[in-house]
Formats: sequence, C-alpha cells, structure tokens
Amino acid sequence: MSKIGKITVKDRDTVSSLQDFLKLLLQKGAVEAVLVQQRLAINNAVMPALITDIENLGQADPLAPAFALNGARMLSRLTRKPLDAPIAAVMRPCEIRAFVELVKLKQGSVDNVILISADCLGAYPNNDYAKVAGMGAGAESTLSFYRNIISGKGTAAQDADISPACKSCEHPAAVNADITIGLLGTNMEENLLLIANTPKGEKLLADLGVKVEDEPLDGRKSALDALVGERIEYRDRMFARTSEAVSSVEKLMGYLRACVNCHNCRVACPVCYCRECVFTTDVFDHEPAQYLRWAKRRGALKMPTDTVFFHLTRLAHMSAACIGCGQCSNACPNDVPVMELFRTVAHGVQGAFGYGAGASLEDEPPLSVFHEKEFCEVTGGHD
Amino acid sequence: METKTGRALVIGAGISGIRSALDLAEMNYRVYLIDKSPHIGGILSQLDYQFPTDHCGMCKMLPTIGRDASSQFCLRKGLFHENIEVLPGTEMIALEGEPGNFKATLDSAPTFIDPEKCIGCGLCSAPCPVSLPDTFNGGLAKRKAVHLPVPHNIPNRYTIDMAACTRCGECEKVCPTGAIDLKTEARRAFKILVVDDELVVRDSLKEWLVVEGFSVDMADSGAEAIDLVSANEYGLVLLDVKMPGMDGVEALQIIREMKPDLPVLMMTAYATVETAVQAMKIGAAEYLMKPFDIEALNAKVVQQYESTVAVKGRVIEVGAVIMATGSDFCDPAKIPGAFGYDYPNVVTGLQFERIVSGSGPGAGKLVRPSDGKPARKIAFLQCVGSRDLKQKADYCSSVCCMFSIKEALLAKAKSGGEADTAIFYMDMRTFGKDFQRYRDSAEKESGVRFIRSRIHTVEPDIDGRLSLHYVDGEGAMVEEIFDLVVLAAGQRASKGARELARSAGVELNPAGFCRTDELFQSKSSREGVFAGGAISGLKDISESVIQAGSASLEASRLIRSKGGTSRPPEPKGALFKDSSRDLPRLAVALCACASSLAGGLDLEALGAALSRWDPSIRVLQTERVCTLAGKKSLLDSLRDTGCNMISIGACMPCLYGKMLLDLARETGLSPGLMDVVDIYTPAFGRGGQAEARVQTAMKMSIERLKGADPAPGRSFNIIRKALVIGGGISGLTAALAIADHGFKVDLVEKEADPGGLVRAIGSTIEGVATSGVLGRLVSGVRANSNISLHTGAEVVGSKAYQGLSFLTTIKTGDGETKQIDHGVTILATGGKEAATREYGFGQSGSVVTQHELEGRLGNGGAVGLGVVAMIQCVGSREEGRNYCSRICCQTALKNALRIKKDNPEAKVYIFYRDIMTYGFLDAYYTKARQEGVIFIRYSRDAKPEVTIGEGGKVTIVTRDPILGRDIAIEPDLLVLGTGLAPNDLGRLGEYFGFEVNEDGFFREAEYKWQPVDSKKRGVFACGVAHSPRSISESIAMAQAAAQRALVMLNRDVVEAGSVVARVRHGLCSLCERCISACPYGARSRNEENDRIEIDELACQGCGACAAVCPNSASVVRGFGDRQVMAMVDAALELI
Amino acid sequence: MQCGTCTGSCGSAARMEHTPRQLWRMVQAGMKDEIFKSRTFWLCSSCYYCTLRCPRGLPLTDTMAALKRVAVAEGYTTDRKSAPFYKAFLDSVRKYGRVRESEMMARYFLAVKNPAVPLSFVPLGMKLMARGKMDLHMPGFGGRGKLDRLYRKVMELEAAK
Amino acid sequence: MRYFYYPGCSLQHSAKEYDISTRALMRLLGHELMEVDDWTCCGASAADTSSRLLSIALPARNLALAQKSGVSADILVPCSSCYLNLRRAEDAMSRESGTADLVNRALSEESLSYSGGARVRHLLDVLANDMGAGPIAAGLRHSLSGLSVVPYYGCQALRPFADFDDPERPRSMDALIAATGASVFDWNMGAKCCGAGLMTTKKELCLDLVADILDDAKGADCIATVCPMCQMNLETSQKRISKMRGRPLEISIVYLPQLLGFSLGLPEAGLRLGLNLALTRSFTGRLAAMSKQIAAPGR
Repeated sequence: MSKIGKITVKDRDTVSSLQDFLKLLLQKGAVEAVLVQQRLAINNAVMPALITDIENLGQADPLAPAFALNGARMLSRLTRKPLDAPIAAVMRPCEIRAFVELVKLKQGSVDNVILISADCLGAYPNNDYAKVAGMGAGAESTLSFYRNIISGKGTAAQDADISPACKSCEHPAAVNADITIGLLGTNMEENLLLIANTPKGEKLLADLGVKVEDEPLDGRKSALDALVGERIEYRDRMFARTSEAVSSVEKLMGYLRACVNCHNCRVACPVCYCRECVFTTDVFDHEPAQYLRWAKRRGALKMPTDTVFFHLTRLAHMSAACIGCGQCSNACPNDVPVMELFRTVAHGVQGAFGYGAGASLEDEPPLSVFHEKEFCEVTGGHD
Repeated sequence: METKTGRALVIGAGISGIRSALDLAEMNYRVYLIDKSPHIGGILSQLDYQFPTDHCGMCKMLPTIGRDASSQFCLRKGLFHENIEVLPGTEMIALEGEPGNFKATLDSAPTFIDPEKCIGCGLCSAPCPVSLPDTFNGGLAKRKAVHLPVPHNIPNRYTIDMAACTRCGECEKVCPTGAIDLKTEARRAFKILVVDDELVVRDSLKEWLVVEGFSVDMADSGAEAIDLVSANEYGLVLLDVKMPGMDGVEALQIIREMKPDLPVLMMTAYATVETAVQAMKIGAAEYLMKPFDIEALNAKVVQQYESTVAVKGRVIEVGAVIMATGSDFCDPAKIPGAFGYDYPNVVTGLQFERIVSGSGPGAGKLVRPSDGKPARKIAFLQCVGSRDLKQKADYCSSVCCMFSIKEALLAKAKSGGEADTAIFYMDMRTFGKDFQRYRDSAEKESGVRFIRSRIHTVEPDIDGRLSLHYVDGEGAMVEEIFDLVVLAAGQRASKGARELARSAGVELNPAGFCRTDELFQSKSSREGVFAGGAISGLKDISESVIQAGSASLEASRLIRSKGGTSRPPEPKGALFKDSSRDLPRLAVALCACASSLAGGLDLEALGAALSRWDPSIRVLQTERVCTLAGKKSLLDSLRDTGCNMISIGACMPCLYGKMLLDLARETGLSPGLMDVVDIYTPAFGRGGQAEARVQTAMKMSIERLKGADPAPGRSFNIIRKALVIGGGISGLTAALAIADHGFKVDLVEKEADPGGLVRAIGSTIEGVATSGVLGRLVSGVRANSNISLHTGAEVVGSKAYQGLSFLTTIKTGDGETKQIDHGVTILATGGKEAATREYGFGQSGSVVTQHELEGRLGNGGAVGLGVVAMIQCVGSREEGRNYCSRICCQTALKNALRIKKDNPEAKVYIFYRDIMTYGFLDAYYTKARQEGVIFIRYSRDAKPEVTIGEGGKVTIVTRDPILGRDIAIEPDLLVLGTGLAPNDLGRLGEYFGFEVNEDGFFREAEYKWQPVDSKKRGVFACGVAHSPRSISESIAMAQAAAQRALVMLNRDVVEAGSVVARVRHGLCSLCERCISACPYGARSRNEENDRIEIDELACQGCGACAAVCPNSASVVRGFGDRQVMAMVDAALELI
Repeated sequence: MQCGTCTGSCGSAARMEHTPRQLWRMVQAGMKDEIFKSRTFWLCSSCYYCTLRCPRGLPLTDTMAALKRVAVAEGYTTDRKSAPFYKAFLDSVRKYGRVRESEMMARYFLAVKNPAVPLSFVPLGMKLMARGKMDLHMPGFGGRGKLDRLYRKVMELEAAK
Repeated sequence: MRYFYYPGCSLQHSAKEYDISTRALMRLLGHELMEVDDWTCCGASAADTSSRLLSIALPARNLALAQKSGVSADILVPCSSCYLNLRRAEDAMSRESGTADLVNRALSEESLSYSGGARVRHLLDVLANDMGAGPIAAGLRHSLSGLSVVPYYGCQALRPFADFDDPERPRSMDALIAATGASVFDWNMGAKCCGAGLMTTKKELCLDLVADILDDAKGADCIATVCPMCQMNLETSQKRISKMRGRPLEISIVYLPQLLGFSLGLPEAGLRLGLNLALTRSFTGRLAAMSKQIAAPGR
C-alpha cells in the first residue's frame, strides 16, 4: 500500500500551494534543482526550466494544460552522465514514461533523480494553448481549466480542446513516478495527495517531514477508472478510424500526403533517440540520375521522395517504445495525424510483445530479448 | 630430420570426419577427406532438428578465425576449405608404411555420371523407368535409379544406382552436358563364369546375366571351371558348392591358387550354407542362397563389377589416418521374432525425422506413412535392438533417449501441441549436460508422457492404427491405440567397419566398433591410426565432435613428432591488387549453357538491357564457365577489359567457391569483387517473366559489386603461449598436448600436487588403475621444458588486450604474484564429489559417500559387510543440481562388483532412478545383476526414507514399484552417490569473459558444435569444469580443447573475416542495443572513450547489430545501406 | 532389467497373484514364503513366450519350473492340485516307463482327496473311453518299476550335488 | 528318408489317431519310421517339477536308445511336449558337460549312454521342410477346396527352440494346407498358448486361453493341430466355452497329418477321424462329399 501524504490547498489556489511544496524541496536541501514547467514573463508561455533558486519557483506551473515539448528529452540530456547531486523532475505521466524508455536505451539515468508527476487531465495543442491562456493572465488560466473540469464544463474552451493524444491517453496517473501528486479522488481545491510509489519517494516525504499514512484510495481508484474508461473509449474509436484510413498502401500514401519531410515529428518525438537520423545521412543522398530513373519507371515521381519510407522506418524503429504523448502531431506543420498512426501501430506492436512502453524499468524492450519460440505463425514453423 | 608439410587422411565425412578434417586444415595440414557415399554429412544430412535447440547449427563448426579460407555455407550441403581435398565415393583399401609415413591406397567408385560435367539439372531423372525406395528418406518415398543422393547437397550431382539401373540409356540421351556414360561396353567386357552341375541353374543364370549386359561362360563341373579359368580372363566366378566329383570348395581352392584376385561367389542351397561360410573363410567373396532372389543376385554381381571398374589404386602419402566412419542403425524389421515392426505405421526414429523434415517425403507434415492422415497419437519405443543380449547388443545406444524426447517434442510442435506422445522406456538416460532439464521440460511443459515399460510387440488395430499392451505404473496391463509407432532403433557398428579395420590394420571390439585404448579413446590398436567420433563407441553429436577433436589432436601430435610440419599460413591480402582507389569497372559474363538449359534465354538481349541499366559495365558472353576450359576462355576475354570486378551469370553459384579463389589468384582480383549469379533458376516457369527475373538477378549483383568492400579482414596479434588453469587429468592432458606442439604453457594448480579428482579414484570400472596414467602425465608435464607448472597457485586477475593477448596475474603458494602473458586459456578447474546432508549423512558412521566407500574397498573393506545399500542421485537430477553426474551409476556398479568379488556373500542393494550406464557401460549393469546385485527403483517424488537408529543403525524403507509395497532394509553400510559439483570458478568468468551456467559449470558456445569453446575467442574449457564426465571422457575433451587452442597458437597472426561489423561512432547514440543483440559477445562499450567497440575476431558478420541499430551507426562490411538499397531498387526495377 | 516384457507376454499373467515380473523381484528379495504360498508359478503353462521375448535372454520358463521343483521338494502345498498331479504322473512313469493316463488320473484324484475334482473330468473320461482311448488294461510290456533304477540313481546324484 | 520315431505316451492312448495318421501319412509319402525300441516317457512337464536331472535323464534315455541302435537318422517326434523335452535334453547334453556326465551316470544303470549329436525333429518340421508342399500337391486325391483351415501350432513346437519356424508368427503349415486346396485362415493366434497341462490343474485359466483361440478361429471350418495336448485342450470343452462366452464356438479340430492324409486319399483306417472328439456334423459332411471327388493328380 502506498504511503500517502497531503498538501493542503490554501485559498483554493492549487498552483501556488504546489509551488510551496516544490520550494520545500529546495529549502530542505532534498534536491539541488527542480526541472519543472514555468510560466515565462513574455506571452504567458509555459516552458520547462531547471530551477535552482527558490524564488524562481514562483513561476512554476506544473499543472498548466500546456505541453510545449516532451520533457523526457531534457531530462535525458541532464542525466546522460552521472549527476553529482539529486534533482527533482516534475513531469507529465507521458514524459515519465518516455524517460523510462530512454533510460532503458541508455540515454539517461534515474540515479539521483526524483520523478514527480501530477495527475494529467490533458493539455492543449501548442497553438491552442496560447489562445486559451490569453496574454498576461498568469496562472489564472490554469486554475480555471481545473474549475471547469470540477464543475463539469469539461476541457473545451474558446473553440479549443485538449489534444487527441490526451483524449486517448489511458495513463492519466504516473504509477512509476517516485511521487505522484494526486488530483483525482480528492477535492483539488482543498487538498492534493502526495503518493509515494517508490522507496525513494517515501524517503523524500520523510525527509520533507510530510505526515504520511496508509490511507485507502478507493475514491481515487474509481475516479481514475472512470476517466480511463472514457479515454479508452475515445482511443478505440480513434484506432478503428485510423486503421481504416491506412488499410492499404495507397491509403497510407494518402494519409501521409501532406508530409514535406521536415522531420519535425522525429525531432519532437521523445523516444527517437538517434544522434543523427538515418534519413539525414548520406544513405538518402540519392544520385541525381536516380530520380530520373524512378520517374521513368512510374511515369511520375512524387516529390519529396522517401516520405512514406521515413514514417514506416520510424514506425519500425520506435513503435515498440511509443508512449503516445502526441508531440509528433503537435510538431507537424501540416497537420498530418502522425500520433493517431503511431498509437494505432504501437498498440498492435506492444500488444504482440506483451510490452507496455514506459511502464517499468524492469521490462526488457522487445527487440533486446530473444525468445526461441515466438511468433511461429510469422516465422513459418514451429520454431 | 626432414621436414615436410604434414598430411592426414580422414575416412568418413560425417560430423566427426568433418570436425577432424577442419581441425587439421585449420592447423594448415593438407587433409584428404574421403567418404564411401557420394556425399558428405553422414547421418546428419538426414536430420534437420537437433537437441537442444531443435535446429541444426552444423555450420557453427566452420572456422571462426581465418574464416575466408573456408566456404561459409551450410555444412550439410557441402564443405570447401583450401586445405581439404574432399573425395566422395572413395574408400581406403590398404594402408602401408609406418606412422608418419603411411601410404594409403584409395579406390573410388566408378562414375557413370561425370561429376565435372553434371550440372544437377535433373533432366536425366524424368525418363528413368526405375522406381525404388528412397534410402535418403528411410524408404518412405520413391526415387529413380538415377537420382540425387542428398537433395540439398552443393554441388549436387546425380548418381546412378547401378544395381537397380536397367541400362535403358534414356538418361544418356537427355543429358545436356553429356555427363552420363553407362559404360555398356565395360559391362560386356566383364566376363562371368557360371559353374553348376545343374543345367537349369546354369541356363537361368546365364539368361539373367546376359540381360544385365554381362558376358557369360558356363561350366558343369569343377574341373571344367578350372580349365576355363586358366584359359580366360574372368571378372567373376559363380560357383556351386555341391557338385559331383570336385565340389565347389575344392574348385575354389584351386582357383584361388591360380588367380588370387579373381572374385568368386559361392552358390548354395539352404542345407550347405555352412559349407559356403567355410568357403568364405578360404577366400570366396560372398555366397548366394538358392533359390536366387534375382535382385540380390544382381546387386552382388554389380557390386563385383563396379569394384573392377572402380578408379583404383590412387596412393597418397599421409602421416596419420583418422577413422571417422561413425555408426549405423540396426534395422528393426530384420530383428528376428514377431515384434510387429513391419507395419506401415511403425517407423524408425530416422524415418520419423524424414517425415517431419521439410525436405522429406511429406514436406514436413506430421502424417502417417500408410495413408497420409495426421498422426495424432504417437508412441516411441526405446531400446529396439539395444540393451538386448539376444541381438548381441549388450550396450546402450546412448543417443536414443534424447533422440526420442526431441522427436516427441517435434511431434508436439508440428501438430501445434495437439499430438499425444508417449515414450516407453526402461531407463531414461539423460546423462548429458542439460539433458535432464530438457526431459523435465518435455514432460512438464510440453506434456510428453514417459511410461516406464518395455513394449514387446506392436499389434495391428483397425484402420492402420496400432495397439500396444503395457504394464502401467500400478502394475496393471493397459492397451492403448496409436496412430504411429516410432522405434528407437539401436546403434550398430558402421557397415563398412570390418573392411575398414582390415584395410587399416586395426582391431575391432566384440561389438564391431574400433577397439581403443581404455583411457585414450582416440587411440586404435595401430599407431598412427586414430578413431574419431562414434566409430570408437556409442556417441551423440557433442561427444563425437569432442572425440573427433581428440583424434585430430593426436594425429597432429604424431605427424609433428615424425617431422611433418604445419604449412606456414600463406600471406593473404598481398596476393590481390588493392583496387579500392580505382573507379569501379565491372565486367558481366553471361554463361550460355545456363541459358540453353533454361530454354533459350536471349543473352544478347539480356546483355543489352544490362548495358542500358549501367552503360559503364562490360558484357562478355561465355559458355561452360564452370569447366576448366570455360574458366580459361573467361580469363582470356577478361584480360584486355581492364575490369576490376566481375559478375558471372551462370547456374549454381555455390559451385564456384573454389573456382572464384582460383580466378582471384590468376587475375589478382579479390574474390570479394566477384560474384556468381544464378540465372538458371529464375529463368524457370511462370511464363514470360523469365527475362525480367534474370535481368533483376543480374542487376542486383551489379549493384552489390559496385558497393563491395574488397579490403581483406584485419589481422591481429597473438601471443603464442597458453595458460591452463587446473592441474587435474584434463589440465595435465591439455598442457602436454600443447607443449608437445612446441608452444609454451603455464599450468596453474591450486593444490600442492597436481592430479585433482582422479587421485580419489583407484581404478576405472574397466579395471584400469588410475595411478599409472596420472603418474605418466605428471612426470611428462614436469619433464617438459615448455611447461611451467605453478602449484599451490591461483589466478587473481587477468586482462585481455586486442587480438589474442591476455595478461594474467597469479598468486603462487608462497604469496608471490606473477604475471603471465598468453594468447589462449584453457579452463580445466574440475570438480568435486558433491556434499550432502541427506539420508542421515553425518549422523552415522555407516552412511558414507561412494568416494569414501572406494577408499575403504581399497583396504579390503568389503570383508565383513553383510548388507550394503547404495542410493543414487543424491541431491541431483532435481532442482538444485538438476543434472546427471554421469559417473555415479558406474561408480556404484564398480564398487558393488568389487564388494561381490571380495565378499560374494554380501548383499548389495542399489536404489536408483534410472541407471545411466550408457554405451558399453551397460554390460556392467548386466554383470552386476548377474552377480546378484539387487536394483530397486525409486522416484523423485518418493525417495527412500532413511532413519538412523541407536548406535548409528541405518534403516531404509522404500516402496518397491514392482511389488507395489514397502520394503525395509537394514544395511551395514549406506553409500550415497552424491554426484559431481564443479569447483567454484570464482571470478574466472569475469577475468576471461566466459559464462557459467546455473549449476556453476562453464557454459560452452554451443553444446553440440562448439563443445569446448566459449563465446570468448581463445578461451576453452574441458573436463569436469564443463560438465561431469569420466576419466577417458575428460581426457578426450582436454585433447579437443587443446586442439582448438592449437588452431590459434599455430598462427603468426589471427585474421578476422572480411565480413565484420563496424561502428560509425559519429552516429552512435550508445544505446547498447547492438551489445545485447550480438550472439557472439563481440561488442562492448569502452567506458573510457564512450565508444562501442568490436572484437573483430569474435565478430562473425551475422548482421544482428546492423539490424537492431536504428540509424546505421552499426554496419556490416560489404552490406552497406546504400549498396543494399541499390540492390533493393534493382530488384524492384521491373516489378 | 525389470522391463516387464515377461509379464506383458504371459497368457496366464492376468490370473496370477503376482505377475512374473513381480515374482522375479520376490525371488531377488528372497521372499521365499510368500512366493511359495502363491500359486503364480503353478500357473505357468510352459509356453516359453517369456523366454523367447526376454531381451536379456533369461531362461524364465525354466526358472518357473525350478520354482515348481522347489515347491514340491520343500512341501509347499498352497496349490492343492498341481503337486499331486505331477507326482502322480511321475509315479506312473516310474512304474510303467510310460504314462498310463487312466491310472495316473486315478492316483491324482486319490491324492487331491476332493470328490469334485474327479467329477469334473467325468465327461472327458466318458468320451475317451467311448473311443477306446482310455486304456483300462494293464500295459502290455514293461512291468513294475520299469524305471526304478534310473529314478533311484537320479535321486542319488541329485542329492549328492 | 528314414527317421527314428518317438511317439510318446499320449500317442499310445488319448492321441491314437495322431499316431496312426502320422505313421500312415509318412508311409504314403515313402518314408520309413523306425520306432525307438523300448522308448519310455519323456517326463512331460512333470519331471521338471521334481528334478531337473530327471527331466533331462528321462528323455536322454530315449536319445541313448536311438544312438545305441547304431543307425544314423533324425528322430521324428509328433508330440510337441515330447519334442521339446527330447530337444532340450539334446541341447543340455551337448552343451553342459556337467549335466551330461551326471545323466550318463544315471543311464549307465541301464548300460546306456548318450554322447550327443542326435537331430530331434518335430513332425511339422519334417513335413514342411523335408517334404514340403510338393508331394502333397502332386499326390492330391481329394481337393479340400472351399475349406478354411486354421493352422494352430501351439507353443512347444516353436519355443524355446525356434528350429524351423518363426516362434511368434509361424508359417510352416501354410504351404502344406494350401497344397490340399484348402484356404489358410488368416489369424494371429497360431502361436498362442492353449494352457497345456494346466487343463488338469488350472482349468479356469486354461478355458480362458482356449476360448480366446476358438473366438479368433470363428468363421473357419477346422483347426489343424500338431500336438496332442493342444488337440485335447481345443477339443474337450467347446460346449462349456460356448456357454461361457455366450456364443457358439464349436469347431472341428483335426491333426495336421489327418488333414493331409485325407487329401492324399488315405482311408479312414489310416486317419481314424472317428476318434476325434470335436468334429462338427457339417464338417464331416463336407469331408464325405469331398472324398467322392477325385482330384486330377499332379497339380
């Protein structure tokens, strides 16, 4: 049973109460720095920052429904070599899961890192968030987001809604963070839960002097189940739609027609960890004569070339590690529904291997384990 | 002493022969590898699946360093190594001279199809009117008289079964290359004299023989026969035994005196068989029984005829001979008695393998031979023709238990788990490494039923099914109906063993196997002639491979001692021009005969199309490029082109391994810049697409060559010294073997005296005192100036450097540390008798281990013992130590027999689970029972209960499974067979980079094919450190390990293959996936410079790393991304 | 080897208290009393199937005979019929050199002392008699004690062994 | 050919017809039988229960008698049990020198001795291998065409000495029966045990064994035997067995020489079918009909 502590919310200001908790981390010297979303002075934009000064935590807004980029890549940069001192990273569940994948790919380490994650009720696509948050309104937009949810108004606001990735996300709570900040199953305008999922998390709460108890979490569980249920329903409709949309090579080409080979999706993808993508190497520096030959063969050659190949390759490489954060779609300048395609394929791939990307550090990635008797129907024999 | 390149003859090209030949070839000896059959591979050419992986894996025996010297394709298909001359269809008929200087006479079977001309097209087979049972498929299918002996061989040449051939000549007519010559003239010239007093017999024989194409004379009496023989040249005489006047035997005697080389076949009625047998003793070749079975008669006559037209008398000079003709299976249908083995749905294990083989008669479907219906209930009967005194087979065939378990699992797999499989056995002999766990998992996880009952008779049921009666565990008679019954047909000495023994001048044991030294099992009775593999006894693949290694080691040692050297490795690389800086200029040669075979492919059009595809290439038209003439004409036309790459479009690319190397030597181009493309197969079938497919194949080849990397593999330094850890029997043997080859050896032993486990053993079960051999080895080691023996010492650290180079630190007895540099390491750390707390051990002086008993018996301890009980498998073959220690059953029998000998009145009870007297050891089990030792079985779930009473009095209560009730025994002495446990390997694995299995034994690279190698290059293991084994088995393994080490030590440098992986560090994200994907442990992360590094010697170029790497930071030489993509593009061009 | 072939081949095994395999085990274990209290070995009809089939070539049928012999010699009488029958037979032979079936059966019936036994053979006797196959006369040759000397000597030699 | 003839006790009494038909058949086929002078019982299965030595000595006495006559000929034995005992004695006498010594000491009481070398042959062996089907086919008088004959061999002619036939799937009677024109009934019980001497002491068991045999022979016209014990066991309890099994299992049982003799035209005096205990009415009827048809000789 998890150890549960509480943050009492003062003045129904969830954001500043959470800031106070994060300040405590630095005050008590539990960590040297905190990686967390903070609100920038200009344009009311929200971006991750590595904060060492307590004062700067006054701008921290981990609950903002903004998701500029997947922070797992930032954290991987911080932890590729051993850290001298502990840091805390406050991230969304999908960021935590991406980070778990990166750790398994030796792109980061959990040593000296405390992972903190608040229940995630979704985030807006980047363009929409600017609209929703307005200019200069500070954290008020964050508080109103949650008020709307509590009052049953939902997440839609000003012609915008949280992204399809969030709507189809079945992991609103990070079970593999050291500390989960619980919004569900409690009245978040009065109390936030501090759930220690790991010995590391328990130790932190103890160090901070947070009073903990073995409280049953029935209310939280039913709230979570309800939310996940909704999302799975949405997800499965999305899968069905997408599967149909790409059910043949021709349809797939149509699905990806708007791709301009900008590779933004790859850059935004937290688990696409290659230092340099093979599509940017000389392998794809085709001989000029080659284009003409291809064109002759078919009568017409779609330009740019290698777009479908690019997405298929990325699917081949990364669908086993895809954690479904949706940053690919977020990054696409031409609104190619990349996330939908990836999630649909990833669901099949991960299901086939009985693997859940980001679920646990212990599960070996499918491609790194070898089972003698696996996929007989594919390998064409008993062996 | 004159030195010359050592040569060796290896007889038998099965698994053992191939191992021995490769061993010696890798040592740079010249090797002749001969086999009676027209193909290599032996029995394994028929087996697709092998324990423990249920795959093949024979290719793992190919050289792992200096790989480019050998072909790199499936060993079941063919073998090419530059130092090996493979001579199929060849027998040794005489061996003269001295060890080191033998002259071996070889006869080759007559070739009715010229292998140089046969291209394996198969046109000859279609019109052949003869249909007979296909031996390759165990008679389950039919084949023609002109046939492929093994369907998957490379090169695959047809042969004619002359005994079945009707000489209709149809095949001769259709052969496109004129390869077939039935030699009808030779047959007519072969004159046969028929001698019989009965006119009817003479006439009918003459009629048959003339039809068969022979010339026949007749004589009606012995006297007339002698006149005719003196006046004419006959090829053969058929001589009646019983004739008035001079009888057959008398006539034979005279004929023998006149013409000793003239073969005579005796003809006899049933009544005079004994006379005919007598006649064979005075030189008759064979006898035939009247009334004649025409086919049998014909076969024998043809056999004689063929031996006269055989290519005779090639004499080769060799220093040593290795006999590796393996063993055969008995034919259950020929076992006298009504066992019901002749129903159509009763098959042998081998036939079963063919049934489930993809190249078998049913394309691998699990069906019954009688009607092709699925076989869903399958019984496996063990010990058919083994452990059967009536068959004069007082031995265990050693391999069948595992064979049957594997087949039962195959049946499960092939049927999707649906098939019910039951193995009927007496003792399940899972005595090898990991056998027991395999069996357990077959039983528990796959649901194979194990029923301890010997089935006597298979009875027919309705609808082709079979009924078996057996006594079940409760002692009740049960009848069960099966679809298919599979017989574990016992092993027999190989069919030609007797003739071979005669021509090689070696002795056989009573079972017909080669008689060997009791401890040095590769030594035959003739110096210089060695036994490799199953010819020396009953052996599975792993043991055969070890035994073959032992034989090649001994052969090498002998050749060397007689002044033969290993040829120094030829400098490679320098031979070939470095064209890496030249622009690629590619020639394409298209062979016309491939096109004519494929039905008139338009090569001009093809050439034009290729020129359009890449105008820079040069197209040459050629023909019969696979022949010497064709090669020469190709060379001529190549000469002026200035091309530095060539792609040859022809048939059967695999044929070209050796030719490409020749071509390379003559042109100076690297073989890596040549390619042979099969344009024959793609031209077949499917209508108008033929041209397109051939074009595609050629274009792919062109693209492949354009991207090829011709640089030879890198060479690495090797320190030509060995470290042997452990000074027991294995370590001593290995150290001496290496030192005798002139290399320095450091031998590290942790005890003050060498000898290890063997010191606790007085003698072997065969009665050989161990002190003798141990003494000889120890004094040999001490006297050998190449060996530094460090006693009381242990390894405290080691570091590996690039190439084959280790620096190892040892701490000697007096606390000093020493550093030893060496290139190879042999682990021979041995084991110990396992400790136990079970069955009251330690609570009573009457409870002892087998070793303790052995000590007592040595001092007359048997006298005064009334009742002795022994419990086997103490703490073993169950989780904890779930393996068979292999030696405990024989130790128990040895000690029990000793007790019975010293004190016949003593009663000895042995409580056992399965008696593991594999091979010839089974005779001791027989003997023990004859001597009155009583064997009582118990099961893992119901062990004997031992209570220790007052004064240490021992009582054993156990349930006798036969009587079905408890029995109690109060022995004076309870002896526990606790088995062997490995010595603690400490950090050695870490130091030398090998793995240890869950039981603490060394983990070999591959159980069957690389039993003494570790995955780490240059690190080997032998003896009990590897797995429990007897003294002779340890010695053989030590020799095999030394052999593997010598292959490396014998080189100035070690060459990696040219196809190896490479890392593009600039692209690498250090995700380390390639490290876990590499099956050879060739990759590691260098923590100092944060790079992935490749051990090029370990890398075998398999490409797993390149496949797992997402951005081609890991690449395999010769398989670049652009190159492969260009090939893919070429492949898709015309689709 | 305890493979069970003997039991599996035995036509009488189903009616034996101990199967042949068990019997051999009991012999090994020296369970003499129990063996001779059972009728197992008396059920052996000497069909020699077990001998034929035993993979170890053991003379099993002969061993059964040996058990019968020991049983007779040591006076085990579990089987009330067998021993008297064979004794009657041999006595008849001793006396006449050849078996006189009628006299032999009479001796046997007397020995088993069970009136039901002879009655069960009445139908057969009647049939045989009807066809003149029962020789009710004294034998035409031989005389008393035809093989006395041979028997005596054999017993003597047997005892001396 | 000349053979010593050892009829054995049964053939004197209960198996008279076997003795008579054997002698008649052999004479008809032109062979001479010399009855061993003063022969005595072979000990049957009884001697072995008393003394192994006796079980060897009794048959060895007869071998000694044959040897004493000075004639060299095989010893023909129609009774399987006698055959086995004589054969076994021969085997023991020539292979175990100790036994041979003791036995000869016993035999010396009657001034007899046996030095080994006798060839003990079962009647079936002689019929199948020395004569073969040829003479039968050649001399056929009454074709048995239409008759289905079951070859039943029993145990002791075949086992443990597999001298002349496969001990589990015997075939030697096939050609002989076929030569008479009859068809050979295809079954698997030819070498199974009838219970032999157990009929006296272990009747229940024995009836079971016989019942199995009769059950499998159902559909045939008669069973041909080559052993008095088998014959008697198969003959005597057919009614009881039919009741036991709840179906009619009556079938005619004849000795092989009777069958062969009949087909060669031997009169009843040489066959004595009248002495058989189990002949069905229909069978005797068919034989009677056949005896009126004369086959073309020399087929």
